[in-house]
Amino acid sequence: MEFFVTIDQFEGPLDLMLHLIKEKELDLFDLDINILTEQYIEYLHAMEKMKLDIASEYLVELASLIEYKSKKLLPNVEAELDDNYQQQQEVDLVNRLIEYKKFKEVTVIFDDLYQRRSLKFDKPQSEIVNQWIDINENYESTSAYELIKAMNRCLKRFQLAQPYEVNITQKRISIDDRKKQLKFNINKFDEIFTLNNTMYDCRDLYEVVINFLAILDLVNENILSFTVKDDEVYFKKV
Amino acid sequence: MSDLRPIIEGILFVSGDEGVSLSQLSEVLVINEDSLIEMMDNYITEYNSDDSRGLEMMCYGKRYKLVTKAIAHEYCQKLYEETSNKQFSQAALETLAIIAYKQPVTRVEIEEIRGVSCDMMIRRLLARNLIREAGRLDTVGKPFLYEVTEDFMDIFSLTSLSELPELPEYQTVNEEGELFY
Amino acid sequence: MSDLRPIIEGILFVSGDEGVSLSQLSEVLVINEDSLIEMMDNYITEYNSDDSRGLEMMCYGKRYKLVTKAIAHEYCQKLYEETSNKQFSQAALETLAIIAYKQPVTRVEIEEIRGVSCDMMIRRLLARNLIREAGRLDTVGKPFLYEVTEDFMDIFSLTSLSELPELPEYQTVNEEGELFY
Repeated sequence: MEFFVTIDQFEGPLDLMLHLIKEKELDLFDLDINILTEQYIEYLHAMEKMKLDIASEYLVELASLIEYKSKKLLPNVEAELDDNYQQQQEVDLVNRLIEYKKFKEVTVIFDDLYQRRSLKFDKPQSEIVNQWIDINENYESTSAYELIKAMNRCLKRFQLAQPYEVNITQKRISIDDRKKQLKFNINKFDEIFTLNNTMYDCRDLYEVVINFLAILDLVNENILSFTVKDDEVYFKKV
Repeated sequence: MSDLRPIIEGILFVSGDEGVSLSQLSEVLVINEDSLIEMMDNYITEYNSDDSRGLEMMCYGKRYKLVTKAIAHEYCQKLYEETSNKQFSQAALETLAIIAYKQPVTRVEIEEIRGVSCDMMIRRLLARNLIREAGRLDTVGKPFLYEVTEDFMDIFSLTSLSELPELPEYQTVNEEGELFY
Repeated sequence: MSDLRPIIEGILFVSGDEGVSLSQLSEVLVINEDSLIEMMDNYITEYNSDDSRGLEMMCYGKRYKLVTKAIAHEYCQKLYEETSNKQFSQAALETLAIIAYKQPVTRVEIEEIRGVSCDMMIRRLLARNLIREAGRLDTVGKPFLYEVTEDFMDIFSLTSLSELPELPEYQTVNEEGELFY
């Protein structure tokens, strides 16, 4: 007998049992635990031969199946108490399988809901919010999970942004274009502004460099004058 | 009374992916929550049926937010390529489903149903803020109880837990081996 | 031709504060820039004259973006000043999270991950003693390194950084295309 379904395709022993029940056309609601046990053992053996790791959970269930089976093989002289115990075990296993099956099946709907929701995008909180939220000194204690949520947002955005950067490299701005942009935009700046102010829309190192070269040109052409004070360069329109 | 709809749209826009809670909205607009819920229900119906809009208003738990409509998806994707098609694993979906239907629920209860250890999975779901701790059970060892979060309702587009898809119904067996529903 | 307006609204929404450039939009929609400019001019006029909307479409330079209308601003401000006081903004939380998980880090590294300038935010967090300088990196420009402070640990009820919740494994997302397993 060959097994095409390997153990790592199952979510656990219950999932495996449901698979065996389906494959061997056993009746879940009138389950012959003997047959199930045989199939289960046979399957685990095959996996072992294929040198696949069998998680301990599978062995725990195997132990209880074997216990069940061995009790059944004992002669009828066994006490009636055992018979009850036997039945209880059988019922328990079937009910566990049914309970698990319910959740396994409903995940298909969840998956579908998730797929449909992932077609819709949200946007990050607007930066303007930072003007309104003052970081004051009396914060209430905050859950560390807020940090992980924040980190998740960054990582998600970071991943989204990667190919995005690649996309726009096709249309790189030239120094000349940047000079035109700056000539137009410096009218909107304060009278005296910093290099940082001119980088308001730079999104990567390339654009920062182009911006800087454009500024140098503008200084060279006497459109801007500059002064250095405390590590900061200040510019002014001439 | 002036039209509050544009104001609400503006607020939801600024707030972005976190959305805005019902109570925050009620406080800012100075409207009691019950009237606000009714107003929002109407607004959402109107908003989402307007085909000239590319946005949709969603309510998840007691939060509201704006998202793009599915029609814009392929275009947005061109702009912001997603890394492959992210999927939930079967194990994650099973664990989430069990928590959603049984909450508040302990790890042991989840493991009994799934038949496997769920320790790592629970930690991952906590880290993704899809579930949260909801106190402890008053029993030996005081185990944590877990419940799903608004983020869970968000990613499965559920307005409330009463909207959870119905669990398939199966007969169960009793000790006499009798079937019942 | 199908109606592109909702698609454009969706794209502008997703691109948030940054907005979208004319060239990007033209590429994504496969429309030449001249026709697009004309189409956008009409759309913007129509969009901004609709009083039931709370958003406004802006064109500056050759970029387009959506912003909240002025009428909604005072409400947004109230929302974030009053109902959310003593809370951190997303930007503050994100900056703090990056520093906590990656410390010691430079401003440039933080900006690479966040994708936006963090200069002001770092200064505010320094001023509130939530982060501090932790030497300089031995590289061009000798940039400052930042780390979180005891005050930070206090607010987030952490006794050590090893108590930070585990990050979901993003590496495996790339390899296997699965969010969780």
